[in-house]
Order: sequence, then structure tokens, then C-alpha cells
Amino acid sequence: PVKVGFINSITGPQAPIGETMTNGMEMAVDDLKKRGIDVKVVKQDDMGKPDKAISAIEQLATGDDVSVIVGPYTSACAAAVAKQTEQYQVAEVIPAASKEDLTRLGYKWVFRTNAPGDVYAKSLIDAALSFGKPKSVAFIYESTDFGSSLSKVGKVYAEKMGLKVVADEGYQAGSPDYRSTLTKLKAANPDLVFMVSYVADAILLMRQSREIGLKPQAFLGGGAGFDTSQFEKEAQISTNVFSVTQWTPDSSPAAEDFNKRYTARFGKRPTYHAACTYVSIISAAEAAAKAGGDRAKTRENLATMTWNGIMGTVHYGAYDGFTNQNHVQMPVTQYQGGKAVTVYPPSLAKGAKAVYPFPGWK
Amino acid sequence: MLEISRLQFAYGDLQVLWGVDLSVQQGEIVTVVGANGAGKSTILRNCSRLVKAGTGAITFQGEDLAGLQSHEVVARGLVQVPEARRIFPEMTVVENLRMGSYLPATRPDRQRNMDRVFSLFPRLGERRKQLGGTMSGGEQQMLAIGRGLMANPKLLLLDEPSLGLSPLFVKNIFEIIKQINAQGTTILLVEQNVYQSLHISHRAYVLETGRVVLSGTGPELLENAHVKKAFLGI
Amino acid sequence: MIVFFQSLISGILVGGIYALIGIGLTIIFGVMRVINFAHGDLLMLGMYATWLLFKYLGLDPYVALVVTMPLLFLWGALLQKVIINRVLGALPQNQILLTIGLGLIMSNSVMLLFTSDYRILTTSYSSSSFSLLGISISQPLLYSFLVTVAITGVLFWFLQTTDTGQAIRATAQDRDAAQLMGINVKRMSVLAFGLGTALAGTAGALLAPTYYIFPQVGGPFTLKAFVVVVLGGMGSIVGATLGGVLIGVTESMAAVYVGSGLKELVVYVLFLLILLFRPAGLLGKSRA
Amino acid sequence: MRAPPVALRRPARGFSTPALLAYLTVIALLALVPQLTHKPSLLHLWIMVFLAISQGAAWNVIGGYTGQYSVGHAAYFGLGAYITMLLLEMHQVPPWYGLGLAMVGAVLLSVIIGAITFRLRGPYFVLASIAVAEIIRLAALDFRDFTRGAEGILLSGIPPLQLGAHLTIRFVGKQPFFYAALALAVLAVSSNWVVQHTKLGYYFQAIREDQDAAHSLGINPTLHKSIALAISAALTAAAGAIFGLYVRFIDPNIVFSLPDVSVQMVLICIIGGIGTILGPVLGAVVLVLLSETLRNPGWLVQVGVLGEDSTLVDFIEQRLSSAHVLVYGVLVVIVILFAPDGLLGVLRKGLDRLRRRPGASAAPRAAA
Amino acid sequence: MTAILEIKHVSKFFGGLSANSDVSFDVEPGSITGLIGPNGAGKTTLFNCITGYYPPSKGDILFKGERMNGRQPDQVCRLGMARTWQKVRPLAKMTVVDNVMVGALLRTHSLRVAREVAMERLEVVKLADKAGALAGGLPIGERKKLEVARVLATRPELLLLDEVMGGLNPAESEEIILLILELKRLGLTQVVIEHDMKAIMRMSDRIVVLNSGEKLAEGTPQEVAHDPEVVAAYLGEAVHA
Ligand SMILES: Nc1ncnc2c1ncn2[C@@H]1O[C@H](COP(=O)(O)OP(=O)(O)OP(=O)(O)O)[C@@H](O)[C@H]1O
Ligand SMILES: Nc1ncnc2c1ncn2[C@@H]1O[C@H](COP(=O)(O)OP(=O)(O)OP(=O)(O)O)[C@@H](O)[C@H]1O
Ligand SMILES: [Mg+2]
Ligand SMILES: [Mg+2]
Repeated sequence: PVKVGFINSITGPQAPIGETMTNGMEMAVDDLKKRGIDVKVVKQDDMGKPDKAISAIEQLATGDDVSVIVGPYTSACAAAVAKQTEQYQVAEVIPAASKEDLTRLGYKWVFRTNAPGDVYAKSLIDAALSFGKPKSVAFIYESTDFGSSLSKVGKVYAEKMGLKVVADEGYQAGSPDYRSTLTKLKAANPDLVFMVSYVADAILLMRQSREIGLKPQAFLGGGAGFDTSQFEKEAQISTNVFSVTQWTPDSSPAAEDFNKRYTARFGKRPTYHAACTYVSIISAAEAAAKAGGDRAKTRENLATMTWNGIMGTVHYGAYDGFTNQNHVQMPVTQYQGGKAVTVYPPSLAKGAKAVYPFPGWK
Repeated sequence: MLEISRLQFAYGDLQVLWGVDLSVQQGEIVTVVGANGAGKSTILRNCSRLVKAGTGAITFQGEDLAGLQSHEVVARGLVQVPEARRIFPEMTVVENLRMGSYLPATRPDRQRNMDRVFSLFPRLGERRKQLGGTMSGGEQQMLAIGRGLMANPKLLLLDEPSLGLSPLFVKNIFEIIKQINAQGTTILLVEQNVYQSLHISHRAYVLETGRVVLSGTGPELLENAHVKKAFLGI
Repeated sequence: MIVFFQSLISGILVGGIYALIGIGLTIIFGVMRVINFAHGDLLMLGMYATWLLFKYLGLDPYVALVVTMPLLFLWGALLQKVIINRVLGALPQNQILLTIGLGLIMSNSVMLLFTSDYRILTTSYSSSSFSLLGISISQPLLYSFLVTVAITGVLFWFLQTTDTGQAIRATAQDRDAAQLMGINVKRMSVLAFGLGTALAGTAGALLAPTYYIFPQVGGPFTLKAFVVVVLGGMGSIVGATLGGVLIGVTESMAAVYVGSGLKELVVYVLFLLILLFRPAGLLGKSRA
Repeated sequence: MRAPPVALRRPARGFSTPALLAYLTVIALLALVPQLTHKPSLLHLWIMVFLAISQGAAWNVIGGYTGQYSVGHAAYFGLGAYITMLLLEMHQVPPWYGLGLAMVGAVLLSVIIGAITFRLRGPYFVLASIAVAEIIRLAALDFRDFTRGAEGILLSGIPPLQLGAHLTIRFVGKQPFFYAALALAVLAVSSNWVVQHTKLGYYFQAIREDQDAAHSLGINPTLHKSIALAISAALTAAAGAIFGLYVRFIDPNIVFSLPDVSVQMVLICIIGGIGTILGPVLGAVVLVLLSETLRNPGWLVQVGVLGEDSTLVDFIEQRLSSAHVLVYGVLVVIVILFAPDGLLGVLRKGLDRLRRRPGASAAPRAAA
Repeated sequence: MTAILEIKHVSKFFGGLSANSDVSFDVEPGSITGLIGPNGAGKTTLFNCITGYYPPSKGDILFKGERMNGRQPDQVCRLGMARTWQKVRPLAKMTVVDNVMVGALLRTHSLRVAREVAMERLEVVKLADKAGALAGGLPIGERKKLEVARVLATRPELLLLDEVMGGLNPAESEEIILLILELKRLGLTQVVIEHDMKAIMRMSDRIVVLNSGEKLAEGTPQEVAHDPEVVAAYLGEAVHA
């Protein structure tokens, strides 16, 4: 069998996402088996800490002799690992870390499946501008690498598109009370509220927005917490909220099939982390299998092959200063009737119409 | 009333008591004298179960104390006023005294006992609201004795009650001890003020390096040559 | 102006919950001189208990308090009796590490049992509010605040006036001496830890309808509880209440007038400033 | 009554030649390790162990000897990492100067922090130390222009170090970091030794035991606590700097972490044995290896301790793969409950018992 | 000869309570001054003011002609004025000899010298055989001796002793009295707080009596012992030496 190393945040603060990624990995292994590719995945936990990630890569690269590595999840760990993979000459496929630099430093052995951070913001703002004529935007985001770099790009892009940035609030996650921040936002009266936050803070932010009656033309959610099944379920607050995502189940029949099988198996909707991991494992394993496990050849294959699957066409190429970067067209969804519906770009929307402006709280 | 037999005790590797026999009869004042480190306080701590004996037996009113916890011993009427006072530093004088009568059985007498303490130690009455920790050394000593009295003790163990008291008050304290005793409380006293304490006690023991070397009535021991030389400096 | 009052009100209401967490910690510290680093994890247990009762029995979180409080009390008492009791005489740093270890055990056991997924408990009033002169007042927060006020009052009365309450304080100050007063100090510790745990759990239950639940949720609350307690003066219930509200308001105001990212920073700076001028906290007895 | 278990102890130990020889031998042997093995994963573990030893020994100076239980040492660790990395990335200052500046910076910071926190005692001090470290973490997150905030700093490269005309050290692979970390560990452990065997150490311990009494004996507690903290901070900052350079990426939540740095440092000392020279060393070795084994038992196979299909590895991988933090917690609790003086205490007691058994007569220990 | 220690109109208030009020007296070099007074008279508080633990609320304290107000305890000790604690404060987890070495290290940097000095001082107080024991395990009497040995090791010129005989039996007190007299012979000035009147009368050159924070009397032992006010407030009956 081909040996694939898989570095993931099994424990630590990122564990919830790590778990969905493990699920994605397991689906991929099963599907590969059906296709006659026997994969042995060697798991390593990085606990969300870069020094542990280094331990992990060393063990995988020199001890377990894997042909290719998938992971790690967080940008911090991925950054620490990237340099090592260059040294050990083993390809690393990053499934879902957003830090742009990872595929901008010209690393030869580092590949990335998901779209880097800048795409999130651009897609959302493009979508909003296509629905209506907003004049101003407020940013509220978690002060993490993901949150702050996303909104940094977002602010630059918004200004370029003629929007006025009326508020810029980074917050520390883990506080039960964002009401005052939201009140301040409300006082600034923005047309768009651009939010970036992890899983459950998204729900908190929307609940408290409802409480204090914040009512812009649109709530734009920058992926992550706004793109989860839990958020979807909270219909009272999620309805009409937009979110950008790496992947939607309704984008293709393959995706829909994946969605069904995943939901049946794990009892919840797959997040894009799961989908991206699934895709990353598939491409890594197929590249390695075709290379007979040889690391250099595996790298060659990753750089040249293309895949068609649940994320459409996957190819790790060079564009806009990125290298070995899969070019993802990020869809924008809107929660309508308790479900995420793709509303942008029109090519993926399949006729669904966005509700714009926000009609108000029920 | 209190019967200690062949009590042995060690702190870790350090053996302190080497088989002490000692008894206190109802109504008595019994004093234990001995040099520093002889183990006097250790005997009292064993009685009040702050430390648990290695071997030997302690019975109080016929009941074996092995197996009992400190607070259970107190409930039986055996109350210790510890060495170094051990006042609750962040409680006021009144609160400290109140804790003395924590046990439900003593609560009905609380007010009466408190009045009695204030009349024995007027200084405490003047300082009802002062925090225990800020009282002077001697004041704390008064508070500690007063607190012990609040518990309606049957047997009161006093560990160096005169320590740090002014001469006038030292005399007072021995008067007070006699008075308490006369009111029906049996007393086991540990004192460095050998002269005064032997004077008021019915019986006394001399402890040397963890062994009882002498015992007798107070006056007897006062006349004893060894006691005179070793403790009275005569 | 509306912004000011809005943030003041929500600061006070959230401060109520902080106060409750702080009171639990202060009682534990007060009696056992143990800084409980597992406090947030006890709160987390309270949240899970509430969530389970809501999910499987459909019990409203506030109603469920009658179950969660005693449950957490028992859990705390058990922890104390079996484990923490053994380190009461130990060095403070050992106690700190012991509670850290216990916290790790609790959060990771919960993770094994319930996975690390975020749980959301949505009640009909989870995002409802009253409106008062243009200021919105969160319904769940208001309920929580009232519960907190009631609990604080009862506790204060208990500790200041009952003999058991005084005995808890006495135990805190000198365990040996307390034993000599006939106080069963082990029982007092069990009582105190049970109470502290129950309060942490209650805070968790009160947070549950408006917050989210996951195994590691406790960490930030532990820190917050420390700040609350030290600010108010360790061992002081009134101090913790004051500290909680003060911190709630400071956070809220700082988020508006300084910046959302800086609100915690402002809180810590305030904390240090107060300690500089009042080393024993606002209501602490300043004795070395 | 809680009686200290051992009543008699050797009076202060003097300078002992065998101990020094043993120490030097161990260092020499360790210096040979990279020549004997080229397994990067093994060298990585050594580096982690050395850094942990440095951190533990650094904390020991202030926590173990001086009795000030700081749970905020992440402040110095992070500061060290940030100063070195920022200087290198933004101003191309080579890290060997950066490291020195980091240590100086940490000392300055320690003076400020000391001025604030040393007025406080006991639990107030502990919590204030946490607060200060949190303030610095939050500031690092928030003052983005200066620190790049949560995005962190990714190192692009370390310039080679030219020593004399012939020796060039390139910072690739593990070796240079191995020696740097080893040197720091030696420095840190030696500092503990010096503290224990000089006036300074006596003063630190006196403050630990009773600050007021120490004060009345002519010791300026604030000054001496500040000295202890400065030593501790400088060593901690150096460890942070080497960590950052080695891992090549830092962000505030990593290097200013309360659980992963501040608490870990305390843990190392307590598990090993607080206020002793060997304690932090032992603690560091045990903790690093333990957490690594639980996280990834595979390394034992790689090193050759266990066979390829060892059941232990399987057990840990199968059963504990997501529970290793839980196991870690359980072990911490067990050590604290059953070995309150740390593993060194357990070892000592064991040795004492062995020594006493044959010919338990007059043990001439009190003299000397 | 000028006084080594001058207390000038010193007052100390705690809230509304005045623990010392307007206390003045001088201490002559080489003399022993007894400081007595009822419990709570303010004796320990005065020591605390002299040695820098409390700033006096009013008044001045001069040591060797230098003003001590505002100096920290460690500076005071370095200048040659050392005190013992009524509530003894052993460095519990250090050995007896280490305890004394801490004091000795004030005047030397060498551990070897300090250890020699420490052992010497321990001989003086007859504690040398316990040198290796942990200070925390000593009984009260030995702790007091340790306390004395430790301050002696700082080589003070003026020694303030706060009830070092408390808790000792007469025979043991006698040892301490002889020690104090011996120290006097060696030229050490001492201020001694003690409730044992016999001892005080025997040792002191002068006695100062405090009562409720105020100086009640001052004079030779004989004068003080027969002062009716002192008898009434403190002694209860006249004491004859
Ligand atoms: N907690 C303890 N740990 C170790 N040894 C102790 C402890 N307490 C007392 N000792 C030792 O036990 C012996 C007896 O002590 P104890 O306090 O009973 O003496 P004592 O007769 O009361 O003396 P004193 O008159 O000084 O109070 C002493 O040698 C002392 O060193
Ligand atoms: N920190 C403080 N706060 C409030 N009152 C205090 C404080 N320290 C001392 N006092 C009070 O000041 C008075 C003098 O106390 P001090 O300790 O000086 O007495 P003392 O003469 O040494 O008595 P003793 O012989 O009993 O030791 C006492 O009434 C005491 O209660
Ligand atoms: Mg005694
Ligand atoms: Mg006094």
C-alpha cells in the first residue's frame, strides 16, 4: 500500500475541526480502496502546536518513510512543517490552511488544495456588490491569523471597490459578550457587516446582533463558523446570512453524493475542511500510487496531474504569484429556509436567487 | 478522667516521646514541666488528636481516643488552647470567641460565656471588633484562653498560657486558672513558669527528653532538689 | 448616549455571571487556600449537564438548576474528599498543578465522551430581548443576573451569620486551630469545594442558553475568575461580586471606547493598577 | 499537624569535585550525540529536552530558590522569541546578536514586571504574574504593526555564522540547534549550581522561607527577588529565542501561551523536584519524553527501544491516540499526590533506604 | 558619651489607635536597656518603628546620630542594628546552620567564613549540636536561641531582643541572661523586651516603661521597680532584685 502521512490537530483547541478532517480522511481511504488503491495512513497529532508538528513531520519523513504528507491544519503548523518538507524532499499537501504565504514563498514541495485567504474576502464582496449597491462595510473578526488576515485583504479590496470601511473590530474569541462591540457597529450604521469567526462565535455574534437589533443590508460570513451545520440549524438567526465556502454540496453530483454518504456515516453535514481533506488525501495517494511510492515522482505527479471530484477540477499550479496552488472558485451561499443555498457566482448558483437586502429580524 | 499510658511518638524519624504515663483526675490541676523540646506540647497534641500516636493509649472518661478526630475529641469536652495561640487572624475578637462555641451543645451558653471572658479579660471587651491578627502578643494569648473557655470544656489543656504576658497579668492568669478549675473544669497545664504553676497545681509531672522522670504533688516538686536545680535555677 | 447605556447595561448583566464564577472560586480559595485552576472546567461540566438535560429531557436550563446545582455540588465534594484533600498541606505550587491536572482530566474526558464538537443550546429566548428606552436588555442575561443576585445574597447571609458559615471562614484561616474548636475541617473543605463547584456549575448553566459548549470552554473563564477574585479581594464574597460587575462593565466599555481587541487588555491593566494601589484587592483585608 | 518528614539533613554541601567531574562528563557525552546518531527525530527530541531543561532551570531560580511562583514566564519566553525573530526578519540582525538583545530585553522587562508584582505575595503574586503575561500576549496580538499580530512571524532564513576564517556554521539541519540548545541548558543548570553554592542562593532561599525575617537580617528582598527574576528571565528569553529560530514560526498564542509555556515551566520543576539542581533536568527529560511518547509512540521504535510491532506502541496508538492529554493529566495528578517532592524526592528516598539497610548502625550523616 | 540610639517623640497610629505616642528615650552605647510594659503597651510596635518595618507616624529615630526614618529594615540591619522577633521566624526548610549563615553573609561573601561564624554563634547559644537539623522542627525554646544566634551573626552594634526568654524555663532563661551579659561585656548595646522582671532587673542598666503607648517611667531598675505608677500598671507588686 502507499504510505500517506497525515498531520492533524487531533487534540488541542482545533480539535473540533481536526475531527471533521479525520472523517474526511477516512472517507477518502475507503473510496480509494474501492478504486483499488490501498492506502496506509500514518496519523500524527500536532495538538495545534508548531513544535509538535515538527516532531510529527520528522517522524513521518524519516521514521515512517511515508511517500507524501497531508496536513497540518493550522497555518502555524503548516508553516513550521513547510520548511522541513523542503529539506526532507517529501511533498506536503495542505488541505485547509489559509495563510497566503504558504504557497507564495516558492516552496517546491508544498501544495495546497484550499483557496488562500484573499479569495474568501474577494468572493464575498464581489457577491454583495452583484446583489445591490452597498456603500459602506464594517468588519468584525476574531483576532486570529485567519480572521485578521482575511479582513485585512477584505478591507483593501472593499476600499478598492469603492466601499467605505466604517468599523474595524478585531476581538478575542472566548468572551460571552459581544453586545457592546455590536452596539458600536450598529451606531456606525454599515450597509454590509463582514464577519469572520470560528465555529460557535458565529452563532453568538448573530444571536446578539438580533438582540440589539443590528440590521444592515447584508451579513457576510467569512467561511469558518458561518459555514457549519450548526449555524445552518439555527434558522432563527442564520436565515438570510451569506457565507463564503471552499466547497458546497450542491456544486456537483459527486459533491452531493459525498455529502449524503458523509452525513449518513457521521451524523452531520461535512464541512469544507472535511471535503478539502478528502480531496487532498485522494490526490496525494493517487500521485504516490502512480509513482510507486517514490517521493520525487510523487511530487512530479502532484504538480502535473489533475483530478475531477467533489471539488470540481483540482490542479496544483502557479497563478498570481502562488505556486502549487489549487485554483478554487469559492462559492457564496445564503441560508434560506434552513439550508445553505449557493447564490454566487451565477455559474454555480443554478438559478437560486439571493435575498437582498436583509429583510429584518423575525 | 484522662489516662495516658506508654505513649510513644515520633515526628518522622525523630522520636520525641518514649513511653509516657500520665493521668489526670476529675477536678485536678495537673502540670507538666520540662525543658524545651522535652515533648510537653507533643503530649497535648496527642490528646487533642492534632497528631496521632504511634503506640500507647489515651483514654478520656474511659473512652479510648485512638480513632477519634480532633473535632470529635472537642465534642467530648477535651479542649486545647494551643501553643503560639493560633488566633484566627482575619476574624474579629468576637468572631474568634464565637468560634470557641462552635459546637451546637455550647451555643446556648454563648452569651454567658462571652460575658465571662470579657470580665476575665477586660482588654478583649475593649477590642471586640479588632482583627485577631493585629492584637499584641499578650492580647492574643488572652483571646486564645478566652476562646478555649467558650467551649465549656470538661478538661482544658493549656499550653504555656503565661507566655508573653506581663507580670501583673501572669499572676492574674494563674488566679484565673485556679478560678476556672474551681468552677469545675479539670486542667492539664504545660508551663515554663514552673514556680507559679507548681504552686497552683494539685499534681505535676516532670518530663525529660520524652520520659516522665518525676511526679508528685505541686508542693512536693517545688521542694525537690532536681526540680529546683533544673527548672527554678536555684 | 444609547451606546453608552447599552454597553453599561450589558456589562453589568454579564458581570453578574462573572461574579458568580468568582464567588465560587473565592469560597474555594477562602477555605482551602487552593487556587483552583480547574474552575473553568467545573463550569464546563455545568454546561454539559445543562445541555444533556435540555437535549434528552427537554428541561429548561433555568429549571434544570435544581438538578445541576446539587449534582455539581456532589461532584465537587467528591473531588475534594478523594483527591484535593490530600494536598491541602502541600506547597501552593503543587496544589496549582494538581488542579491543572484535574482540569485536563475533566476537559479531556468530556472530549472523549462527547467529542470536541461545539454544542449549542437554543431556547426560545436565547436571542430575545426587552427594549427599555431604546436599550435592549437580553432576556437570558437578565434572568441569569437575577439568579446570581439571589444566590449571592443567600451565600453572604450564610457565611456571615451562621455558625457553619463562620466555621468555613475559620477553617480558612487556621485549620489546626479550627479543629481545636471542634470544627470538622475535612467536612468544611468538602462543603466549600462542593459549594464552589456548584456555583461554577450554576454559572455554566446560566451561560448555556446564550453561549456555546465545548470541552475546552473553561480556560478563559478560569482566568476571568482569577481576575474577579483578586480584584475583589481573595475570600471576599462581596468583593467577588463587585469585581465581577466591575470587570463586566470594564470589558463592555473598553470594547466600545478603546477597541474590541483591547478589552481584555484593558481589564488586565485595570487589574494590575488596582493591585498596585490596593495589594489585597478592593475589599481584601490588607494584612501581610 | 503536618510534620516535615525528615528531621535531619546534611548541612550545606560544599564544593564537590566528583560531582563536577560527573557533570562535565555528561556534557561531553551529550556533545558527542550528533556524531553518533543522525536521526533527525531523535535530535529533535534532544533539542526539545534541552530547551525544556533550560526553561525549567530558569524558572527554578525564581520559583524554586526564591519561592516566587511565577506562572507568567511565557512573557519572557515570548519576548525572547519575538525580539530575535523580529530583528532578524525586519532588520536582518543576525540571531546571535538578537539572542543577546533578547536576553537584555527580558531583563529590562523583568525589572518592570518585578516592580509591579513583587509588592504582592503568595497567591496574589501568582495571579498577577499570569495577568502580566496575558497583557503581553494580548498586546502582541493587538499591536499588529509592530508584531504582525496573530499572523505571526515566519522565518525566511538564518544567515550563516562565520567564526574565524575557517569555521562557518550553517543553520540547516539539527546540529547547530542541538549545540545551541545544549549550551543553553548547560548555562541554565550551571546558573542553578551557582545559585545554590553562593551567598545569592542563601539570600534567595531566606526570602523564600520568610521574607520579613530575611529583611530583618539585612537582605533587601525586592532587590534580590529582582536579581533572581532577571537571571530567570534572561535564560527563559534565550530559550524562547532558540525555540523561535528552530521552529521558524512564532505567533503570540504559541510563545506567550499560558498552558504551553508558563504552566509547563512550573510543571517541569515540580515533577522533577523544586529548588534542586537536578530536579528541573529530571523533570524536563521525563515530561518531554512522556508527552512525546503519548503523542507519538513510534519514536520508541525508531530509536530501537521497542520492536517494530510492539504491543505498547499499538496500545498507545489505538487506545490513547486522542486521549494522550488525558493520560498526561492523570500522570500529573498521580505525581503530585504520591511524589509531592518530585521524582527527585522519590529517588532520594529510595537511595536513602538502600543506603541505610546494610549496617543501619551509626550513619555519620549529620556531621561533615 | 553620646547616645547610640535616640528615640525622639515617636508616635505610631493604627487608625484611631495610638500604639506609641510621643515616646522619647536614649540608649547609651554598651548599656542594656530594659523595655517593659503591659501587654499591648506598644513595645513590639516601637521595635518595628526603630527597625524600619513601620514608618513612625511622628517623631525621629536616630542611630549613631543618623536619622533612621524611612530606611528599610535591611538598611537598618546593615548599619548595625538587628532585632529578633517576638513570634520567632525560623527559615523553616533550611538547616539551623544555614539559618545562621544567612545572617553572617551580611558581612562576608564567603560561604566558608559565614559557616565558621555561624558555627561560632551556634556554640555561643548552645545550639551547635543541632546545626544540621531543619529549623522548622525545633521546639520553641531552641527557636528562640536560633533567633538570637542568627542576629548575632550579622555583627550588630545594637541588638533589639523581643521576648527571647518567653517560653523558656528559669534554668534556660538563666543561660540567656548570662549570654546577654556576656554580650554586654563584649561591648554590644542591647534593648531587651521581657516580661520576666527578675531577669530584667538583673540585666538592665536602665529601664523604660511603656503603658498604653506612652512612656510611663524611665530610670534605674530600682527606681522603676518602686515607682508606684509602674507597680500599679504593670508589676502588681514591687520587685526586689
Ligand atoms: N512539627 C514537628 N516536626 C518535627 N519535629 C518536631 C515538630 N514539632 C516538634 N518537634 C520536635 O519534637 C520535640 C518536642 O517538641 P515539643 O514541642 O513537644 O516540645 P515542648 O516540650 O513543648 O518544648 P517547648 O517548651 O519549647 O514548647 C522537639 O525536639 C522538637 O524539635
Ligand atoms: N497592625 C496593627 N493594626 C492595628 N493595631 C495594632 C497593629 N499592631 C499592633 N496593634 C495594636 O497596638 C498595640 C501595641 O501592640 P504591640 O504589639 O506593640 O504590644 P506589645 O507591647 O509588644 O505587647 P506584648 O507584650 O503583648 O507583646 C496593641 O494594642 C495592638 O493590638
Ligand atoms: Mg511546647
Ligand atoms: Mg510584643
